[in-house]
Amino acid sequence: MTIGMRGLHVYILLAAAALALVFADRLSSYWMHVAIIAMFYGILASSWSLLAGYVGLFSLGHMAFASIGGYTSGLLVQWYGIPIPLGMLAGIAVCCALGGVIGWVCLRMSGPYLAIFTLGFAEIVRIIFATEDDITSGMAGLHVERLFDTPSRLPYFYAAFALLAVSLLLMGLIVRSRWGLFLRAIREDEQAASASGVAVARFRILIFAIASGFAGLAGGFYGHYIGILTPSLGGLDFMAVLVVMTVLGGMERLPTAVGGAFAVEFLLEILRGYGQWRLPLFGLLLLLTMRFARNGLLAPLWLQFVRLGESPAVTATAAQDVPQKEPGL
Amino acid sequence: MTWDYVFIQVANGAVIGIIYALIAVGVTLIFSILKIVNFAHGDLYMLGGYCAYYVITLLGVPPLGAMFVSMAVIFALAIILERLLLTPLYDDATERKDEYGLIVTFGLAFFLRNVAVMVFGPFPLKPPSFIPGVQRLGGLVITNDRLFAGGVGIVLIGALLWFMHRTIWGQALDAVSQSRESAAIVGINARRFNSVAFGIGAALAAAAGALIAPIFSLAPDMGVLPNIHAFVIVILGGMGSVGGSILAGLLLGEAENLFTAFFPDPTRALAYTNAFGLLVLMVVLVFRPQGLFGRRHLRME
Amino acid sequence: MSAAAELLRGAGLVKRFGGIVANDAVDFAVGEGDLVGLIGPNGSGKTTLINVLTGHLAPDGGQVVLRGRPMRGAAAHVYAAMGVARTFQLTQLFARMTVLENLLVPGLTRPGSTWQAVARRARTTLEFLNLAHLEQLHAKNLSGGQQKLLELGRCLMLEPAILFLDEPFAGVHPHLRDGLIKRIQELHSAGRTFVVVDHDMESILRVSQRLVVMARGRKIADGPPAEVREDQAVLAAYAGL
Amino acid sequence: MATASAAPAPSPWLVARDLVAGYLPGIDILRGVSVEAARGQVRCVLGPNGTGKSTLLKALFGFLDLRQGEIRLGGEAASATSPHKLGPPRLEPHEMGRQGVAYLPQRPSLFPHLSVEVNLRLGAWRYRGDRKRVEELVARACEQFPVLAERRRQAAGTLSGGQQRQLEIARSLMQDPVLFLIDEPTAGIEPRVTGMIYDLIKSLAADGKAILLVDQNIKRALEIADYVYVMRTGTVLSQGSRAEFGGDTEALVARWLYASGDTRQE
Repeated sequence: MTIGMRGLHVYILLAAAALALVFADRLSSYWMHVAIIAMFYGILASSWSLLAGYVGLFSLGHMAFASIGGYTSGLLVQWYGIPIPLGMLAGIAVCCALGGVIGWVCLRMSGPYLAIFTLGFAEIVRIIFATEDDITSGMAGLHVERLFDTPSRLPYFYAAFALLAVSLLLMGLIVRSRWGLFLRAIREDEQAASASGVAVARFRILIFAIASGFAGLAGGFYGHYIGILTPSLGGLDFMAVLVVMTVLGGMERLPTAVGGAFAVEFLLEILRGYGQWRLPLFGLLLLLTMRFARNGLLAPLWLQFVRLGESPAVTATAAQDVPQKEPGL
Repeated sequence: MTWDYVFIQVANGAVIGIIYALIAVGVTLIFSILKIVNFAHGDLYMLGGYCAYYVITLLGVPPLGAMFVSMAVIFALAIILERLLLTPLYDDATERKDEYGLIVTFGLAFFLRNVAVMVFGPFPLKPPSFIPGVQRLGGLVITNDRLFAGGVGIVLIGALLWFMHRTIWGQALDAVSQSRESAAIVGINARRFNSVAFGIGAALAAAAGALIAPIFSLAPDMGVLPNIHAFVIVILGGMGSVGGSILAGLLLGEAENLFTAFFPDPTRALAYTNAFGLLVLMVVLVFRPQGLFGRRHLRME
Repeated sequence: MSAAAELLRGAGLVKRFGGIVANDAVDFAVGEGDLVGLIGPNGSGKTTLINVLTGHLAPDGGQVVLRGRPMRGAAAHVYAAMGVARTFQLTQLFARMTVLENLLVPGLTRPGSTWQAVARRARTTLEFLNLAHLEQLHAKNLSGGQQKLLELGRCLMLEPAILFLDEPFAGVHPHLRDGLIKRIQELHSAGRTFVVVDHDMESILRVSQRLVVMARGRKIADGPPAEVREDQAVLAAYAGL
Repeated sequence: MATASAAPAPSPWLVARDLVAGYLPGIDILRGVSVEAARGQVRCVLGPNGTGKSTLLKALFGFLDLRQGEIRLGGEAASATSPHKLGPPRLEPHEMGRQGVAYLPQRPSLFPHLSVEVNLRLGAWRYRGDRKRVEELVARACEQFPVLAERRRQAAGTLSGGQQRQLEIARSLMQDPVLFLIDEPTAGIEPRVTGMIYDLIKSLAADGKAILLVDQNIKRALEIADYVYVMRTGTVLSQGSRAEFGGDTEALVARWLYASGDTRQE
């Protein structure tokens, strides 16, 4: 096996993160905002990849859970004056519970049916938030208390960074544990997974609850950062952007999903000169990605990156598409 | 609330139901041949509306003629899109076709919607009426456009039924949806029908868009809700049958309009009408988790 | 019937699909250490019976008793946890997971299993099946015969008391088939119980100690192969009479 | 009695040589199968299930890529219409009708929700431009199969098993095929009407059609066969005229069902 430089990519990532933290205050306020939003999307994209990429549950309700998390926290803080972190925790709890229920209800659905079901759920949530304006202020937007009492964005940057890091760490632990293996087994073949002793129903519900919880966390942070929440957060347009990000990056790995979120968010800002043409452009990019590079644009890059520190011999044996001759027993 | 109001809602419900059915029939047709749920169907409907609008305003074609032009244009566009994007679905080497069809049509919807925002602008447009004016029957007032939309919708559905049942091409289409293998055995090249089905489905959606435009006006996101409504209808009455779709379309149109009429809080009635349809969709899916899309035909394969 | 302790029993199993009765009151018992061959013409209900006996289908009538415990419609993973393993007629692997990962999944579902121990056992199993050099390959890139072996390996990782093999020899190259038979015999003499469904009568006769024959959803013969061979009802069923 | 055998031996219309094919990579279901079919003859392929009999018919009709081998129809080698395909050239199934081949799979391949008449019309799909010809063909079929004429407006799925088989044969006749590939024509059909179906197949041969029949119903199949192939695990174990296989069916069944080492062909 490899010695010494194995895991080089981890050190590079850690170094990059350290650099980002140290030099964060050099960022202009504008780009810091972009970075914070990118990290917000990073949490959403990675948790959605947990659902859609790892288990194959293509939920279109993920942004709805972000919206629910945001509104729950915002409203609880407003009504009861509880500390914001507590409100966000409550938002996460509500999302976990609701996510578990949705996961349970759609246990027998797959593919497009699950997508339609969750799409219906998301639209209902959006309609309720938009319509119950005496509670949510409807389309005018709910004013939410800000997390930090300062005009500077730096604390938000650090907070978003911490939340993303903790989320990725937790999700990474799940993915690398035996659970991650079971989840992928369910994606590949539910029947074979259950024949192998995997409690398919339990894991499907569990992963729905967990992913929704992370969406709730992201939504809660977003509300307390921006200071205003509108029902459109849970709408189809945001969901579509999330799908674009995750699929473009590569929906079957957490790092590529996050990478997709960062890349698309930054590109959206860089291409601002092209006005709204950016969105159809990304739609086109999504279609091209699906047509010609289904595993995502970043996935091959990521694989190269991971192998950086490995000796060439290992890299050769790790190539996974070498057809082999049938061996005799 | 007067009974007149209820009657108007019933009449409106019928018109909307027919338009819904027109969209849903296309979703059914595409599903029964290509085996995909088309998430971009509402956006083809939207494009159909805009296409008719520009044919009327720029070329001066009369509204009804514009509708047919729009159907032809969207038919061609749909076939191009199908050739460009959906051919991997017919390749045995493609893995996870469900996922592919889902993401591609979802992405296509996003793409078309945002192109529309750029090309047509985000603000609602309203094409001229097919027939200006209203009809009064006692206390009942209904615009000519609604009557016209309902009437043309019925004619189009009738034409589709005629095509499916009375022409050899329609029968072959039906045959392919029942069994591709059997179709090949009698010498039908089933692949050709993927394009035909996608094109016809899109053309019907385009007609619906053109018909609805003078009533509700055009907007780039106008296709989102009708698309979901089409899913409701197909799942409710579908089973891959055109007749079921029409019935379910009417049923949903009526149910929604009566829901609006009887909802206790009128300021919220309209908003919750959409939620009501969605709730129906979710409940039906819980009990029929594989959906009822094309069940009738799938069973035989 | 085997004199050994009863391991698994299906009593009066009925399974219908629409109007078709796939299993019509089938009694099927397997004793500890049995090696049962299950045969029958196409559409006689063999695969349905396996699906019912392994928890993948709930019976419409009758019940499955595993180690004296009525299963009452338990999910398949409960059966797996109780030592019931199976392969599928058309190999069902975790296609986009590596060969090693395919074996880790069932191994890690065992309570108290550690990653290291399971990985070690998985590698031993791969060596037993002569697949060790393919460990890092995605399962979808294996040949058909290798896939069948890997599926057998996945069963073994459950440390099963009983293995149901659904058409293990179908289309497998003869020399690979001989190896497969040898592996089954080795595992059997190590104390595992087998139920093997296949059309390849020669292989079935080579491995099994008891032959069960199904036709039109019913069990029509059950006994030592030599006896069943002489059974006119069996010949008639195969001759399409 | 076989009438065709009295005539001088006809040159085979179908010649298939050393076919190798399978569904999954690395698993060959057919491992070098050679069969022939001649006009006026019923040739029957027997063997235990799982040996590749149905696969053979699918491969002959183009539903399966060949890995090796060659198929000649009416003396001509199949030309490649799918250049991207691996293996020897083959035609797509939907082109086989034009080549004079009809395929009747194990489960009737009708369109169950379309009427009997529409099923027949679709059988004449290659003549769809020629309305008159289609009408003539439909009329001919109705004349030939009065049961179908009575039920021409009925959905095909509502017919009885035997009627469905008749409709399927009637539909395949719309294209005037030379060769019929027939897979278990009486599977799932009540015993009462199986005789009628075998008579029908025999009469097709008497009309000069070439029949390749795969069957589990060995006794009945042997009654109408002129020539027999016995398959086992993807190869042809033995072949010969019916006389060589006639007699004790059950002995024959027992022979290939429980055949031991001598059947191994490697």
